[in-house]
Amino acid sequence: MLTRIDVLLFAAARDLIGRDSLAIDLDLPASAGAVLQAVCVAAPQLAPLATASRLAVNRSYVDGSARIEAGDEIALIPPVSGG
Amino acid sequence: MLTRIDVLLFAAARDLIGRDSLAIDLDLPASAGAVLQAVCVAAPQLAPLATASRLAVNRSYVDGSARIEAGDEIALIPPVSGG
Amino acid sequence: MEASGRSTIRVELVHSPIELAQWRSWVGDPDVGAHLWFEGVTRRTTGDQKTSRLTYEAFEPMALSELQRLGDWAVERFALTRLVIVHRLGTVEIGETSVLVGCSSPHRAAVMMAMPEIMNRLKSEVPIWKRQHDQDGEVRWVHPR
Amino acid sequence: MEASGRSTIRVELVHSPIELAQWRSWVGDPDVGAHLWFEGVTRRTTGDQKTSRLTYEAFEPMALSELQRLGDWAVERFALTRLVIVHRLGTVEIGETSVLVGCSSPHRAAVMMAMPEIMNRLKSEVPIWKRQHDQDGEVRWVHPR
Repeated sequence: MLTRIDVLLFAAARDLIGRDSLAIDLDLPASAGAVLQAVCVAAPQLAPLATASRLAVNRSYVDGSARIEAGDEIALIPPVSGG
Repeated sequence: MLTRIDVLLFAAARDLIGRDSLAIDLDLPASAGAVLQAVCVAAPQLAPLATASRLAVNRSYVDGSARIEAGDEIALIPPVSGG
Repeated sequence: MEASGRSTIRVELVHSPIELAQWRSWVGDPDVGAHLWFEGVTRRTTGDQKTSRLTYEAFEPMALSELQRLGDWAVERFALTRLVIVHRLGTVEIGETSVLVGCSSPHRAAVMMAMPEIMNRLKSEVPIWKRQHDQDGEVRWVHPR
Repeated sequence: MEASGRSTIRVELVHSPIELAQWRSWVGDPDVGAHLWFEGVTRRTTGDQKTSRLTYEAFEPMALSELQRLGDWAVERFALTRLVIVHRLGTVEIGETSVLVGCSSPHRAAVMMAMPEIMNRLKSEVPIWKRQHDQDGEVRWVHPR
Protein backbone atom coordinates (compact mmCIF):
# COMPACT_ATOMS: atom_id res chain seq x y z
CA MET A 1 0.00 0.00 0.00
CA LEU A 2 1.41 3.39 -0.97
CA THR A 3 1.93 5.94 1.74
CA ARG A 4 2.14 9.66 1.07
CA ILE A 5 5.32 11.33 2.34
CA ASP A 6 6.03 15.05 2.38
CA VAL A 7 9.69 15.70 1.73
CA LEU A 8 10.77 19.05 3.14
CA LEU A 9 12.57 21.31 0.67
CA PHE A 10 15.02 24.14 1.28
CA ALA A 11 16.96 26.81 -0.57
CA ALA A 12 17.34 26.20 -4.32
CA ALA A 13 15.33 22.95 -4.08
CA ARG A 14 12.35 24.81 -2.68
CA ASP A 15 12.68 27.55 -5.30
CA LEU A 16 12.81 24.98 -8.12
CA ILE A 17 9.52 23.48 -6.97
CA GLY A 18 7.95 26.67 -5.69
CA ARG A 19 6.78 24.97 -2.50
CA ASP A 20 8.44 24.00 0.77
CA SER A 21 7.64 20.32 0.47
CA LEU A 22 7.16 17.70 -2.20
CA ALA A 23 4.60 14.89 -1.85
CA ILE A 24 5.70 11.44 -2.97
CA ASP A 25 3.94 8.06 -2.69
CA LEU A 26 5.97 5.08 -1.52
CA ASP A 27 5.61 1.58 -0.15
CA LEU A 28 6.85 1.78 3.46
CA PRO A 29 9.18 0.86 4.96
CA ALA A 30 11.58 1.99 2.23
CA SER A 31 15.24 2.89 2.07
CA ALA A 32 16.38 6.50 2.07
CA GLY A 33 17.88 5.83 -1.35
CA ALA A 34 14.45 4.84 -2.65
CA VAL A 35 13.02 8.08 -1.28
CA LEU A 36 15.65 10.11 -3.07
CA GLN A 37 14.94 8.23 -6.27
CA ALA A 38 11.21 8.85 -5.90
CA VAL A 39 11.92 12.56 -5.45
CA CYS A 40 13.80 12.63 -8.76
CA VAL A 41 10.96 10.80 -10.53
CA ALA A 42 8.26 13.04 -9.04
CA ALA A 43 10.17 16.24 -9.85
CA PRO A 44 12.76 15.71 -12.59
CA GLN A 45 13.81 19.37 -12.42
CA LEU A 46 15.13 18.59 -8.91
CA ALA A 47 17.25 15.65 -10.03
CA PRO A 48 20.59 17.44 -10.56
CA LEU A 49 20.43 19.15 -7.17
CA ALA A 50 18.88 16.13 -5.39
CA THR A 51 21.72 13.84 -6.43
CA ALA A 52 24.16 16.27 -4.76
CA SER A 53 21.94 16.48 -1.65
CA ARG A 54 21.74 14.47 1.55
CA LEU A 55 18.60 13.15 3.17
CA ALA A 56 17.78 13.88 6.81
CA VAL A 57 15.33 11.72 8.73
CA ASN A 58 13.94 13.18 11.93
CA ARG A 59 16.57 15.93 11.71
CA SER A 60 19.61 13.69 11.39
CA TYR A 61 21.55 12.88 8.27
CA VAL A 62 21.16 9.30 7.02
CA ASP A 63 22.81 7.33 4.29
CA GLY A 64 20.99 5.62 1.43
CA SER A 65 20.43 2.37 3.29
CA ALA A 66 18.54 3.92 6.21
CA ARG A 67 15.02 2.60 6.69
CA ILE A 68 12.16 5.08 6.44
CA GLU A 69 9.01 4.36 8.43
CA ALA A 70 5.60 5.96 8.34
CA GLY A 71 5.59 9.14 10.40
CA ASP A 72 9.27 9.95 9.83
CA GLU A 73 10.08 13.55 9.01
CA ILE A 74 12.05 13.55 5.75
CA ALA A 75 14.10 16.53 4.54
CA LEU A 76 16.13 17.02 1.39
CA ILE A 77 19.30 18.89 2.38
CA PRO A 78 21.04 20.53 -0.60
CA PRO A 79 24.77 21.24 -0.21
CA VAL A 80 24.99 23.63 2.71
CA SER A 81 26.63 27.06 2.64
CA GLY A 82 26.42 28.54 6.10
CA GLY A 83 29.27 30.48 7.69
CA MET B 1 91.41 53.12 25.58
CA LEU B 2 88.51 51.80 27.63
CA THR B 3 85.07 53.25 27.03
CA ARG B 4 82.29 53.08 29.57
CA ILE B 5 79.08 51.44 28.32
CA ASP B 6 75.78 51.30 30.19
CA VAL B 7 74.01 48.02 29.45
CA LEU B 8 70.26 48.35 29.97
CA LEU B 9 68.76 45.69 32.23
CA PHE B 10 65.20 44.36 32.41
CA ALA B 11 63.04 42.00 34.44
CA ALA B 12 64.99 39.46 36.53
CA ALA B 13 68.32 40.88 35.31
CA ARG B 14 67.46 44.29 36.69
CA ASP B 15 66.22 42.78 39.95
CA LEU B 16 69.43 40.76 40.36
CA ILE B 17 71.53 43.94 40.09
CA GLY B 18 69.06 46.28 41.73
CA ARG B 19 69.54 48.90 39.00
CA ASP B 20 68.23 49.37 35.50
CA SER B 21 71.66 49.44 33.90
CA LEU B 22 75.12 47.99 34.41
CA ALA B 23 78.29 49.96 33.60
CA ILE B 24 81.10 48.06 31.91
CA ASP B 25 84.41 49.27 30.49
CA LEU B 26 85.49 48.01 27.08
CA ASP B 27 87.87 48.73 24.23
CA LEU B 28 85.64 49.86 21.33
CA PRO B 29 84.79 48.74 18.77
CA ALA B 30 84.08 45.35 20.31
CA SER B 31 81.90 42.39 19.37
CA ALA B 32 78.50 41.87 21.00
CA GLY B 33 79.89 38.60 22.35
CA ALA B 34 82.65 40.50 24.12
CA VAL B 35 80.06 42.80 25.66
CA LEU B 36 78.09 39.85 26.98
CA GLN B 37 81.27 38.34 28.41
CA ALA B 38 82.15 41.64 30.09
CA VAL B 39 78.68 41.73 31.64
CA CYS B 40 79.25 38.29 33.19
CA VAL B 41 82.65 39.35 34.55
CA ALA B 42 81.33 42.62 35.96
CA ALA B 43 78.30 40.96 37.58
CA PRO B 44 78.83 37.21 38.08
CA GLN B 45 75.37 36.86 39.63
CA LEU B 46 73.98 37.76 36.19
CA ALA B 47 75.95 35.09 34.36
CA PRO B 48 73.35 32.27 34.34
CA LEU B 49 70.61 34.56 33.06
CA ALA B 50 72.91 36.53 30.72
CA THR B 51 74.02 33.39 28.91
CA ALA B 52 70.35 32.66 28.14
CA SER B 53 69.78 36.27 27.06
CA ARG B 54 70.12 38.10 23.75
CA LEU B 55 71.78 41.43 23.17
CA ALA B 56 69.97 44.28 21.45
CA VAL B 57 71.90 47.15 19.89
CA ASN B 58 69.94 50.28 19.12
CA ARG B 59 66.73 48.32 19.76
CA SER B 60 67.42 45.45 17.38
CA TYR B 61 68.61 41.97 18.25
CA VAL B 62 72.17 41.20 17.20
CA ASP B 63 74.25 38.06 17.22
CA GLY B 64 77.59 37.68 18.98
CA SER B 65 79.66 38.87 16.03
CA ALA B 66 77.91 42.26 15.72
CA ARG B 67 80.25 45.24 16.11
CA ILE B 68 79.52 47.67 18.93
CA GLU B 69 80.56 51.28 18.48
CA ALA B 70 80.74 54.16 20.93
CA GLY B 71 77.30 55.70 21.35
CA ASP B 72 75.36 52.49 20.65
CA GLU B 73 72.48 51.74 23.00
CA ILE B 74 73.06 48.25 24.41
CA ALA B 75 70.33 46.22 26.13
CA LEU B 76 70.47 42.79 27.72
CA ILE B 77 67.21 41.01 26.79
CA PRO B 78 66.44 38.04 29.06
CA PRO B 79 64.17 35.33 27.62
CA VAL B 80 60.90 37.11 26.91
CA SER B 81 57.50 36.11 28.27
CA GLY B 82 54.92 38.45 26.81
CA GLY B 83 51.52 37.27 25.63
CA MET C 1 31.11 18.74 31.35
CA GLU C 2 28.80 20.71 33.56
CA ALA C 3 30.08 19.73 36.96
CA SER C 4 30.37 23.39 37.87
CA GLY C 5 26.71 23.99 37.10
CA ARG C 6 27.67 26.24 34.18
CA SER C 7 27.10 24.98 30.70
CA THR C 8 30.05 24.65 28.37
CA ILE C 9 28.31 25.14 25.03
CA ARG C 10 25.86 27.68 23.65
CA VAL C 11 24.46 27.58 20.14
CA GLU C 12 22.00 30.07 18.72
CA LEU C 13 20.32 31.09 15.49
CA VAL C 14 19.46 34.78 15.51
CA HIS C 15 17.63 37.18 13.22
CA SER C 16 19.34 40.39 14.34
CA PRO C 17 22.94 41.66 14.37
CA ILE C 18 25.50 39.58 16.26
CA GLU C 19 27.53 41.40 18.91
CA LEU C 20 30.73 39.67 19.96
CA ALA C 21 31.00 41.85 23.06
CA GLN C 22 27.79 40.32 24.45
CA TRP C 23 29.55 36.96 24.69
CA ARG C 24 32.92 38.02 26.07
CA SER C 25 32.14 37.42 29.73
CA TRP C 26 30.29 34.17 29.09
CA VAL C 27 33.37 32.70 27.37
CA GLY C 28 35.61 33.86 30.23
CA ASP C 29 36.62 31.71 33.19
CA PRO C 30 39.31 32.15 35.86
CA ASP C 31 41.06 29.00 34.64
CA VAL C 32 41.38 29.90 30.96
CA GLY C 33 44.34 31.70 29.45
CA ALA C 34 43.14 32.03 25.85
CA HIS C 35 40.02 33.27 24.09
CA LEU C 36 39.64 32.98 20.33
CA TRP C 37 36.88 34.56 18.26
CA PHE C 38 36.04 34.05 14.63
CA GLU C 39 33.58 36.22 12.75
CA GLY C 40 32.46 35.42 9.23
CA VAL C 41 31.29 38.63 7.57
CA THR C 42 29.65 39.46 4.28
CA ARG C 43 32.33 40.32 1.72
CA ARG C 44 31.67 42.67 -1.17
CA THR C 45 33.99 41.10 -3.71
CA THR C 46 34.21 37.47 -4.88
CA GLY C 47 36.30 37.20 -8.02
CA ASP C 48 34.60 39.45 -10.57
CA GLN C 49 31.30 39.53 -8.70
CA LYS C 50 30.23 42.42 -6.52
CA THR C 51 27.89 41.28 -3.78
CA SER C 52 25.39 43.70 -2.30
CA ARG C 53 24.20 41.44 0.54
CA LEU C 54 23.67 37.83 1.60
CA THR C 55 20.49 36.26 2.90
CA TYR C 56 20.63 33.11 4.98
CA GLU C 57 18.01 30.49 5.72
CA ALA C 58 18.17 27.32 7.79
CA PHE C 59 16.27 24.18 8.56
CA GLU C 60 16.20 25.64 12.03
CA PRO C 61 15.54 22.70 14.37
CA MET C 62 18.07 20.54 12.56
CA ALA C 63 20.61 23.37 12.28
CA LEU C 64 20.42 23.80 16.06
CA SER C 65 20.87 20.10 16.72
CA GLU C 66 23.77 19.90 14.26
CA LEU C 67 25.41 22.93 15.89
CA GLN C 68 25.01 21.30 19.29
CA ARG C 69 26.48 18.04 17.98
CA LEU C 70 29.40 19.97 16.47
CA GLY C 71 29.86 21.81 19.75
CA ASP C 72 29.86 18.58 21.78
CA TRP C 73 32.44 17.10 19.45
CA ALA C 74 34.72 20.16 19.56
CA VAL C 75 34.59 20.61 23.34
CA GLU C 76 35.46 16.95 23.83
CA ARG C 77 38.10 16.82 21.08
CA PHE C 78 39.96 20.02 22.08
CA ALA C 79 39.09 20.18 25.79
CA LEU C 80 37.54 23.62 25.43
CA THR C 81 36.31 25.37 28.54
CA ARG C 82 33.57 27.29 26.72
CA LEU C 83 32.26 27.35 23.17
CA VAL C 84 29.62 29.59 21.66
CA ILE C 85 28.39 29.42 18.08
CA VAL C 86 25.88 31.99 16.83
CA HIS C 87 24.64 32.06 13.24
CA ARG C 88 22.53 34.85 11.88
CA LEU C 89 19.61 34.22 9.49
CA GLY C 90 17.91 36.64 7.09
CA THR C 91 19.75 39.56 5.51
CA VAL C 92 23.40 40.16 6.39
CA GLU C 93 24.78 43.36 4.86
CA ILE C 94 28.38 43.87 3.77
CA GLY C 95 30.67 44.03 6.80
CA GLU C 96 28.07 42.48 9.10
CA THR C 97 28.66 39.19 10.88
CA SER C 98 26.89 36.05 9.68
CA VAL C 99 28.57 33.67 12.09
CA LEU C 100 30.40 34.10 15.39
CA VAL C 101 32.40 31.35 17.07
CA GLY C 102 34.05 32.03 20.41
CA CYS C 103 35.94 29.58 22.58
CA SER C 104 38.31 29.49 25.53
CA SER C 105 40.82 27.06 27.00
CA PRO C 106 43.66 27.05 29.51
CA HIS C 107 46.32 27.24 26.77
CA ARG C 108 46.20 28.83 23.33
CA ALA C 109 47.04 25.70 21.33
CA ALA C 110 43.59 24.20 21.97
CA VAL C 111 41.58 27.17 20.71
CA MET C 112 43.92 27.69 17.76
CA MET C 113 43.47 24.07 16.66
CA ALA C 114 39.76 24.00 17.37
CA MET C 115 38.67 27.04 15.37
CA PRO C 116 39.53 25.93 11.80
CA GLU C 117 37.99 22.52 12.44
CA ILE C 118 34.82 24.00 13.87
CA MET C 119 34.40 26.29 10.86
CA ASN C 120 35.15 23.50 8.36
CA ARG C 121 32.51 21.28 9.95
CA LEU C 122 29.99 24.06 10.32
CA LYS C 123 30.32 24.83 6.62
CA SER C 124 29.88 21.21 5.57
CA GLU C 125 27.39 19.84 8.11
CA VAL C 126 24.93 22.44 9.35
CA PRO C 127 21.78 22.91 7.23
CA ILE C 128 22.12 26.64 6.59
CA TRP C 129 22.17 28.15 3.11
CA LYS C 130 23.21 31.52 1.77
CA ARG C 131 21.75 33.38 -1.13
CA GLN C 132 24.06 35.85 -2.81
CA HIS C 133 22.54 39.10 -4.05
CA ASP C 134 24.84 40.73 -6.59
CA GLN C 135 25.02 44.43 -7.26
CA ASP C 136 23.88 43.77 -10.83
CA GLY C 137 20.62 42.35 -9.47
CA GLU C 138 21.38 38.66 -9.87
CA VAL C 139 20.35 36.45 -6.95
CA ARG C 140 21.55 32.89 -6.52
CA TRP C 141 21.72 30.19 -3.91
CA VAL C 142 25.20 29.04 -2.98
CA HIS C 143 25.33 25.23 -3.08
CA PRO C 144 28.98 24.16 -3.05
CA ARG C 145 29.53 20.82 -4.84
CA MET D 1 50.01 48.46 1.56
CA GLU D 2 48.49 51.83 2.24
CA ALA D 3 47.31 52.74 -1.22
CA SER D 4 43.85 53.43 0.19
CA GLY D 5 45.22 55.90 2.68
CA ARG D 6 44.28 53.57 5.55
CA SER D 7 47.02 51.85 7.43
CA THR D 8 47.07 48.07 7.59
CA ILE D 9 48.81 47.57 10.92
CA ARG D 10 48.38 49.02 14.39
CA VAL D 11 50.53 48.09 17.35
CA GLU D 12 50.12 49.51 20.84
CA LEU D 13 51.37 49.10 24.38
CA VAL D 14 48.74 50.19 26.88
CA HIS D 15 48.52 50.56 30.64
CA SER D 16 44.76 50.17 31.00
CA PRO D 17 42.26 47.42 30.19
CA ILE D 18 42.06 46.23 26.59
CA GLU D 19 38.64 46.33 24.96
CA LEU D 20 38.28 44.17 21.85
CA ALA D 21 35.09 45.98 20.87
CA GLN D 22 37.04 49.21 20.36
CA TRP D 23 38.93 47.59 17.50
CA ARG D 24 36.11 45.78 15.73
CA SER D 25 35.34 48.48 13.17
CA TRP D 26 39.00 49.28 12.52
CA VAL D 27 39.64 45.64 11.54
CA GLY D 28 36.58 45.60 9.28
CA ASP D 29 36.64 46.30 5.56
CA PRO D 30 34.06 45.73 2.81
CA ASP D 31 36.39 43.28 1.09
CA VAL D 32 37.10 40.98 4.02
CA GLY D 33 35.09 37.88 4.86
CA ALA D 34 36.83 36.82 8.04
CA HIS D 35 37.87 38.44 11.31
CA LEU D 36 39.86 36.53 13.91
CA TRP D 37 40.59 37.71 17.44
CA PHE D 38 42.90 36.21 20.02
CA GLU D 39 42.95 37.33 23.63
CA GLY D 40 45.56 36.11 26.08
CA VAL D 41 44.15 36.41 29.58
CA THR D 42 45.56 35.91 33.06
CA ARG D 43 44.84 32.36 34.19
CA ARG D 44 44.46 31.44 37.84
CA THR D 45 45.87 27.91 37.71
CA THR D 46 49.20 26.70 36.31
CA GLY D 47 49.91 23.16 37.45
CA ASP D 48 49.86 23.27 41.25
CA GLN D 49 50.34 27.02 41.41
CA LYS D 50 47.54 29.47 42.03
CA THR D 51 48.25 32.82 40.46
CA SER D 52 46.70 35.96 41.91
CA ARG D 53 47.80 38.33 39.11
CA LEU D 54 50.47 39.01 36.50
CA THR D 55 52.48 42.17 36.04
CA TYR D 56 54.09 42.94 32.70
CA GLU D 57 56.95 45.20 31.77
CA ALA D 58 58.58 45.94 28.44
CA PHE D 59 61.56 47.62 26.88
CA GLU D 60 58.92 49.83 25.35
CA PRO D 61 60.55 51.42 22.30
CA MET D 62 62.05 48.11 21.21
CA ALA D 63 58.84 46.19 21.96
CA LEU D 64 56.96 48.59 19.69
CA SER D 65 59.48 48.23 16.89
CA GLU D 66 59.51 44.42 17.24
CA LEU D 67 55.69 44.38 17.18
CA GLN D 68 55.73 46.50 14.05
CA ARG D 69 58.31 44.22 12.45
CA LEU D 70 56.19 41.18 13.38
CA GLY D 71 53.11 42.90 11.98
CA ASP D 72 54.85 43.76 8.71
CA TRP D 73 55.99 40.18 8.35
CA ALA D 74 52.54 38.71 9.08
CA VAL D 75 50.62 41.06 6.78
CA GLU D 76 53.01 40.26 3.95
CA ARG D 77 53.19 36.52 4.65
CA PHE D 78 49.44 35.94 5.02
CA ALA D 79 48.09 38.81 2.91
CA LEU D 80 46.10 40.21 5.83
CA THR D 81 43.87 43.20 5.21
CA ARG D 82 44.21 44.55 8.75
CA LEU D 83 46.22 43.54 11.80
CA VAL D 84 46.14 45.02 15.28
CA ILE D 85 48.30 43.91 18.19
CA VAL D 86 47.80 45.48 21.61
CA HIS D 87 49.77 44.40 24.67
CA ARG D 88 48.98 45.61 28.14
CA LEU D 89 51.70 46.50 30.67
CA GLY D 90 51.47 46.73 34.44
CA THR D 91 49.04 44.62 36.46
CA VAL D 92 46.67 42.24 34.66
CA GLU D 93 44.18 40.59 36.99
CA ILE D 94 42.75 37.09 36.51
CA GLY D 95 40.39 37.02 33.54
CA GLU D 96 41.72 40.30 32.14
CA THR D 97 43.38 40.52 28.74
CA SER D 98 47.14 40.92 28.51
CA VAL D 99 47.35 40.72 24.72
CA LEU D 100 44.85 41.21 21.92
CA VAL D 101 45.52 40.28 18.31
CA GLY D 102 42.88 40.98 15.68
CA CYS D 103 43.15 40.47 11.95
CA SER D 104 41.01 40.27 8.85
CA SER D 105 41.31 38.83 5.35
CA PRO D 106 39.07 38.01 2.39
CA HIS D 107 38.99 34.28 3.28
CA ARG D 108 39.23 32.55 6.62
CA ALA D 109 42.26 30.38 5.83
CA ALA D 110 44.62 33.37 5.99
CA VAL D 111 43.58 34.58 9.45
CA MET D 112 43.46 31.03 10.80
CA MET D 113 47.03 30.37 9.64
CA ALA D 114 48.32 33.77 10.69
CA MET D 115 47.16 33.80 14.30
CA PRO D 116 49.20 30.92 15.77
CA GLU D 117 52.33 32.18 14.00
CA ILE D 118 51.82 35.73 15.22
CA MET D 119 51.43 34.55 18.80
CA ASN D 120 54.43 32.21 18.60
CA ARG D 121 56.63 35.02 17.33
CA LEU D 122 55.24 37.55 19.77
CA LYS D 123 56.08 35.22 22.64
CA SER D 124 59.62 34.60 21.44
CA GLU D 125 60.68 37.94 19.93
CA VAL D 126 59.05 40.90 21.63
CA PRO D 127 60.88 42.26 24.73
CA ILE D 128 58.01 42.01 27.19
CA TRP D 129 58.24 40.09 30.45
CA LYS D 130 55.67 38.83 32.90
CA ARG D 131 56.02 38.50 36.62
CA GLN D 132 53.78 35.91 38.24
CA HIS D 133 52.32 36.76 41.66
CA ASP D 134 51.16 33.60 43.38
CA GLN D 135 48.38 33.45 45.92
CA ASP D 136 50.91 32.22 48.50
CA GLY D 137 52.80 35.50 48.12
CA GLU D 138 55.64 34.27 45.93
CA VAL D 139 56.59 36.57 43.05
CA ARG D 140 58.77 35.49 40.18
CA TRP D 141 59.79 36.58 36.71
CA VAL D 142 58.89 34.19 33.93
CA HIS D 143 61.92 33.62 31.70
CA PRO D 144 61.27 30.58 29.53
CA ARG D 145 64.47 28.76 28.58
